[in-house]
Amino acid sequence: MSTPARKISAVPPPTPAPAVSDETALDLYYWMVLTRATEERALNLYRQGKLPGSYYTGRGQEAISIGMAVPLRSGPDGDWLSPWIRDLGSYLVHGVPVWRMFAQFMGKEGSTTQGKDGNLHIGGREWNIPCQVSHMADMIPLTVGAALAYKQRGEDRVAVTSFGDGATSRGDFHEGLNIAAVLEVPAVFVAENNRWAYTTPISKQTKVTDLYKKALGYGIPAVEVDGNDVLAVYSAMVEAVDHARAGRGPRFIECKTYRMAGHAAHDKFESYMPMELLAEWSDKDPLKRLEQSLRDDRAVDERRLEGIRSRVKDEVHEAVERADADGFADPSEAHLGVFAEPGWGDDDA
Amino acid sequence: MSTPARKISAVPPPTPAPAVSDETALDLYYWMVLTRATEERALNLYRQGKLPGSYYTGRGQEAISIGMAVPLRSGPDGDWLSPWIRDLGSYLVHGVPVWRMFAQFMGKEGSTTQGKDGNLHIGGREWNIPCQVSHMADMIPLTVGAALAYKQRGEDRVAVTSFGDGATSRGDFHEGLNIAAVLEVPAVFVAENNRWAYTTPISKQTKVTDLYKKALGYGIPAVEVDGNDVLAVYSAMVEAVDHARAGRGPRFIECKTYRMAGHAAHDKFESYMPMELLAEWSDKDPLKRLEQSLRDDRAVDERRLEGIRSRVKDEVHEAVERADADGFADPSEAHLGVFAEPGWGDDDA
Amino acid sequence: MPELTYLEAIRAAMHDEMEIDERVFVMGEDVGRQGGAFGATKELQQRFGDLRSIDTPVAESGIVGVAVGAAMAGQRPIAEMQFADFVSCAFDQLITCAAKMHYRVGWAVPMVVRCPNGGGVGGGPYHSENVEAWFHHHAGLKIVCPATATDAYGLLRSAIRDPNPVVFCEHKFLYRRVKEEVVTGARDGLLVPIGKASLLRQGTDLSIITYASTVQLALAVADTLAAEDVSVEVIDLRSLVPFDSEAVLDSVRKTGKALIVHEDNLTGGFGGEVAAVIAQHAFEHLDAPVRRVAALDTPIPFAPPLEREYLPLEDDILAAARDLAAY
Amino acid sequence: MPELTYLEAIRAAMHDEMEIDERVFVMGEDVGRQGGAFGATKELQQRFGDLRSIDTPVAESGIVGVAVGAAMAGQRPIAEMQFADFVSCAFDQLITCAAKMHYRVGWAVPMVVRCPNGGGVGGGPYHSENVEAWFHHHAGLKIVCPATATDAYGLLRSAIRDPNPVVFCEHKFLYRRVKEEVVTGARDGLLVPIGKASLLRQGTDLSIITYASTVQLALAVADTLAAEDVSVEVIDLRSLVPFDSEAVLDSVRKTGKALIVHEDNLTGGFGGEVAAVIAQHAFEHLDAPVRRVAALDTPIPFAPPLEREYLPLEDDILAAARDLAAY
Ligand SMILES: Cc1ncc(C[n+]2csc(CCOP(=O)(O)OP(=O)(O)O)c2C)c(N)n1
Ligand SMILES: Cc1ncc(C[n+]2csc(CCOP(=O)(O)OP(=O)(O)O)c2C)c(N)n1
Ligand SMILES: [Mg+2]
Ligand SMILES: [Mg+2]
Repeated sequence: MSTPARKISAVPPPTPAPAVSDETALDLYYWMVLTRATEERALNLYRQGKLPGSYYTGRGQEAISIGMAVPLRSGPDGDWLSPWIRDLGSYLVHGVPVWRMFAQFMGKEGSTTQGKDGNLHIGGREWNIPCQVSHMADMIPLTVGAALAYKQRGEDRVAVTSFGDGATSRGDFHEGLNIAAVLEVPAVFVAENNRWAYTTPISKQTKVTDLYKKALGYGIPAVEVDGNDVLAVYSAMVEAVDHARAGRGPRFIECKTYRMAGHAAHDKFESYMPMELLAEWSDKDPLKRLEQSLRDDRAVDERRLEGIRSRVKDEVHEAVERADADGFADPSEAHLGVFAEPGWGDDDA
Repeated sequence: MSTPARKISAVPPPTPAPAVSDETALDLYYWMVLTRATEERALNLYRQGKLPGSYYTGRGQEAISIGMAVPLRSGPDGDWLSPWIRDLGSYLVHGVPVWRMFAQFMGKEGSTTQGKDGNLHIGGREWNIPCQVSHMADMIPLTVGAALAYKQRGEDRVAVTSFGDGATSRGDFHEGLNIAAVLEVPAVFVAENNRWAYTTPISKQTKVTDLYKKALGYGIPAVEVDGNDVLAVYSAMVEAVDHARAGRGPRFIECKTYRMAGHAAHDKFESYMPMELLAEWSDKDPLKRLEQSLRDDRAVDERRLEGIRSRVKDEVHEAVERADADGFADPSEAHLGVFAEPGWGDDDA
Repeated sequence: MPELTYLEAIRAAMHDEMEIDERVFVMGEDVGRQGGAFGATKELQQRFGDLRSIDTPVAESGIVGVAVGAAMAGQRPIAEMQFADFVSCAFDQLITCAAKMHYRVGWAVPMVVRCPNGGGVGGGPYHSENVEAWFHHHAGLKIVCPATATDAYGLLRSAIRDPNPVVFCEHKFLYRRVKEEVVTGARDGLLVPIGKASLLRQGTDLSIITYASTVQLALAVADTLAAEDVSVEVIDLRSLVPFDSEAVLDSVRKTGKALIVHEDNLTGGFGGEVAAVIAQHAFEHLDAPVRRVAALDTPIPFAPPLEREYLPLEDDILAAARDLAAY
Repeated sequence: MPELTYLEAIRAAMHDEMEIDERVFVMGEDVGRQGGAFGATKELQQRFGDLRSIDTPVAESGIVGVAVGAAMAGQRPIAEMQFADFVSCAFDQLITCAAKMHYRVGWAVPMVVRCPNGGGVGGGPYHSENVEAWFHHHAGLKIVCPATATDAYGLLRSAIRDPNPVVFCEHKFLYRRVKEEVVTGARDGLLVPIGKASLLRQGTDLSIITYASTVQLALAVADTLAAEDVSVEVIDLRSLVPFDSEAVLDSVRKTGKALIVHEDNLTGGFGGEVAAVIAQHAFEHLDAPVRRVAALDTPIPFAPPLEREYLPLEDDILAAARDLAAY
């Protein structure tokens, strides 16, 4: 599995989970292991004081970040993907090298922002990942706009964004989804319902805690899936992308999951989060589940899994070393780049 | 009917239309006739060049503006009412004298804004009508805030706002309704679905053209009513206000109607509006319908109706004379009032 | 060469860019068949189809956000605000997404937000705002404020071609009131570069620095004062970001006196920035206080006598200029 | 007298006003049990109940709009933005509804929007903005920017009592870094009037006019220059609207030299307004150009070395002050 066949360019019909091939299942496994290992390492670095700012982890939500990204086409002419801050894995799948993720957390020059922005505010045209902003839901209209561009040009590309339950309270969620529906653009919206927005439980955010029902209010076909089952997320995503790519308008997927840690590394979530719920969801860990399914349902050899895990270990190790060795951008860089120069993008158009 | 008993202070149970008393029906008739006459006169003045700016009419939507306002308590300690620009009648019912409406259109000192704002940007604490802004849907969060204040203080008051179908596309509609639902405040939202936002038909505004369904997406109980039937609007409003006043949270009423004229007096709507639809809705004119029902179902004497109409004629005549005689505020007034002075409101608190 | 009003020039600029660049499209409330509230996009839908002239729901934040995304995905959107005032609802998208994207990640956002701007038309507090000063603080947005039909045409074409987000403040009062021959045409139409002020009248005694609706007033004042043997230089900034500070400083260093004029209200208006730059960089050449004439620091009142009181009028400018000249 | 940090002073001010005025309440994201992202509202819910410390959905426009409505209906809301940056989403509600209501119809809107403001904490472009200059252009909003714990306490109490909407910019960098004894207490706590600058240090050679996080830097520069026999006057504006122009003009008329300093970026910052007022009204007393020291006109970069380059540092202020002194 040296170059995982992680991109699907033909559009398969709705795929029930068991129909996911072993090869794809292992691919999903690789990405989930890589994501988990990257985040664990980053959290350690944060605790050692090596990362400025704070650190946000998506631990426990990897089934979503991976399941939604793998069905997409990558590269500058591929699909637009604007993942939420819990979705480190999406960045990796869509092409961002691991070391640049670490460089980003460290604020180094090799980050995708040259250190101008932090945490998962990562992006670049080479991957067709816009650089997300902090302001929740702001990326939703942008994603609709990218989808509109593809529709205008008659390209069979889709635009995808993910966001938390908290973001559904914001006006830009509403305006973006409504416009997407009316203009019938090829956009896919992935809601990650982890039941918390910082310290606020979903019951205090909305009376309609099934987020997919909100999409129905815009006339957007919507489904809910078990967000801790990567095969389910993957299958739902394949179907939604298929639908959008075929010009049949936007789609919405609600992934039901749970936030397994504090909002950020500095958040003492023990003060407000019921521990029983945490324990309960801990048993549903998406990585454990996939591993079990690979072993039990697909009879994958343990050595194969171990091979993936050790490859990941090396990759993460090398990535951290490279990021560590990277320097900060020269301070003069702070002055540069407010405006694009005339002719921007002309050469690579 | 010299002082129409237009305010209901007890909370009746859900009232089917036939249960509306004759007295109330006549009261509704008076207000609708007054509204129509005021608007007709204002439009004439506009055409004579006597009103600066443009002129917006709510002709054909009087059943809504009247039906939603009559069930409310008026006065500074009454219910908050923030009506939409089609709802001239609501202002009258809730207490604004007719001549001040004309003064407002003319920009005179006797307007509720001293000429600082125009058209139906009318209000004042004495009537508990906030002065609406142009920005569609902005008044929705404000109305939620007023309802919250009543809830915090344990007062049995409600806050009501109306808006057009177009406003449902805006973020403030979404944020306001969601917060109202979560905080369970005594607010009533009245959507006037007249099927157009300026030149844009509802099909280009949203895929879900039954607006009450949007409210369900926030967990707010919602009904749809025939917006050209004042008895139906009135009854639905009584029920909704009852519900909210009793502390059972917000309510939403969609009034299905049609915009019978251009967006504003300068709008040549013949260029985009199908004439058949106009003709069809013309037959459903709410004033004609109420008149017919008064005559046929309630056997009200024609002279009684004629009496109301002629009283209205006098009232409008006097109102225009008074507004005409009023002057513009002194230019120095333009400098004043940016900030309230310390102690504002203390005397009348 | 056709004689075009300022409004027709705006329409022509969009039309001509749409002719030669398929990526260019317009979007906004009622822009399609109707051509917008003022007719600026009239017939563009009929000519270019409804994927290039898009009627949207009433959702300014969504409209601008969609434009940002479309721009990043390679299109050249022109988003119309029905009135400039409503861009308040899109403030977040403009400063959070549009303005900061290129700085953060080197990805350009070539888009224009057209804002029918300004007062003097009896529009009251919510249909009369001058919004340019809502944005000049935020690095990453260009701000253009044409005063003539030629500049409206040439600057809008440049704005559409610019790889950056441009807030295009077109003054409603000028829409049908100014008119001139304009060199149009998809291939041969005039381009006016963004960032260059225009020296409209040379003078030696006093510089008036202004833009948009007050340019004509400044020229009239210059005429009046010429008869009094006062020689007034008039500079039309044309764009606030980039700000052509050299043109302003050159002029003030020559005349020694600066009068800054805008229709926008005084405090926080762009004039403060101009005055600050002069006070720092032309200090040694100043022979008099730097003066500003602007609207009142209040909302814009509706009634005609109140609005007149609110606006800076020719007489206000004349009085200030006379004062300065006599200093 | 308790020694309080700036952040504790803010909490104490809310607590004390809530004690004596039932109309006062706080609302915002996570303000309840959690006490907000910074703990400013800690224990207020436990003390005053969940109708007076309200957790809201993430919806800044809605939050501010709800506050406007509640204020008009007789309450005294304090709306917390989790970070000042997010007030961009509430811009429309602030300038359209809050700012213009009293002018239009004489109905006051007594509310406070608390904005955890400013950089220097490694927050990057979206957790470091200084938002005061987003608002000083719009008539009808007061803007308060305290630099000390005492002012934070006394000005916030005054802001809560003020019948107008107040944008309260509390600087995050100061939250735990400044500390002093503060006279608190529901009945006897100190009130600091909004609109009066504070003369922190008298001097004769040069005036530094500043506010918020740069006040301490200015004082340090004054110390350094004292050793060089340069006598620096330091003025802390404390509120930008109302702007205490008299205090500034009195000082500059005395010293003849003005250095304006703020952490916010240069262009469109409040310093331009201060410079313009000085250039117009103290011109005859000026012995040197009016100087400004401020942040770069860029978004606020994240990496520590870049953020340091972005921010105005003590050395930048010192260099400018030395220049001016030597002029
Ligand atoms: C407009 C806006 N307001 C406030 C914040 C501060 N904030 C950051 S994350 C967050 C909660 C996010 O909750 P959710 O959307 O459910 O995502 P999750 O963290 O659970 O993945 C908040 C309030 C923000 N980023 N943007
Ligand atoms: C935020 C905002 N954007 C644009 C406008 C311009 N505008 C005024 S009324 C209107 C259409 C209103 O449609 P609707 O809400 O259906 O009300 P109706 O006029 O049909 O009663 C528009 C777009 C506005 N007032 N506010
Ligand atoms: Mg969440
Ligand atoms: Mg409508």
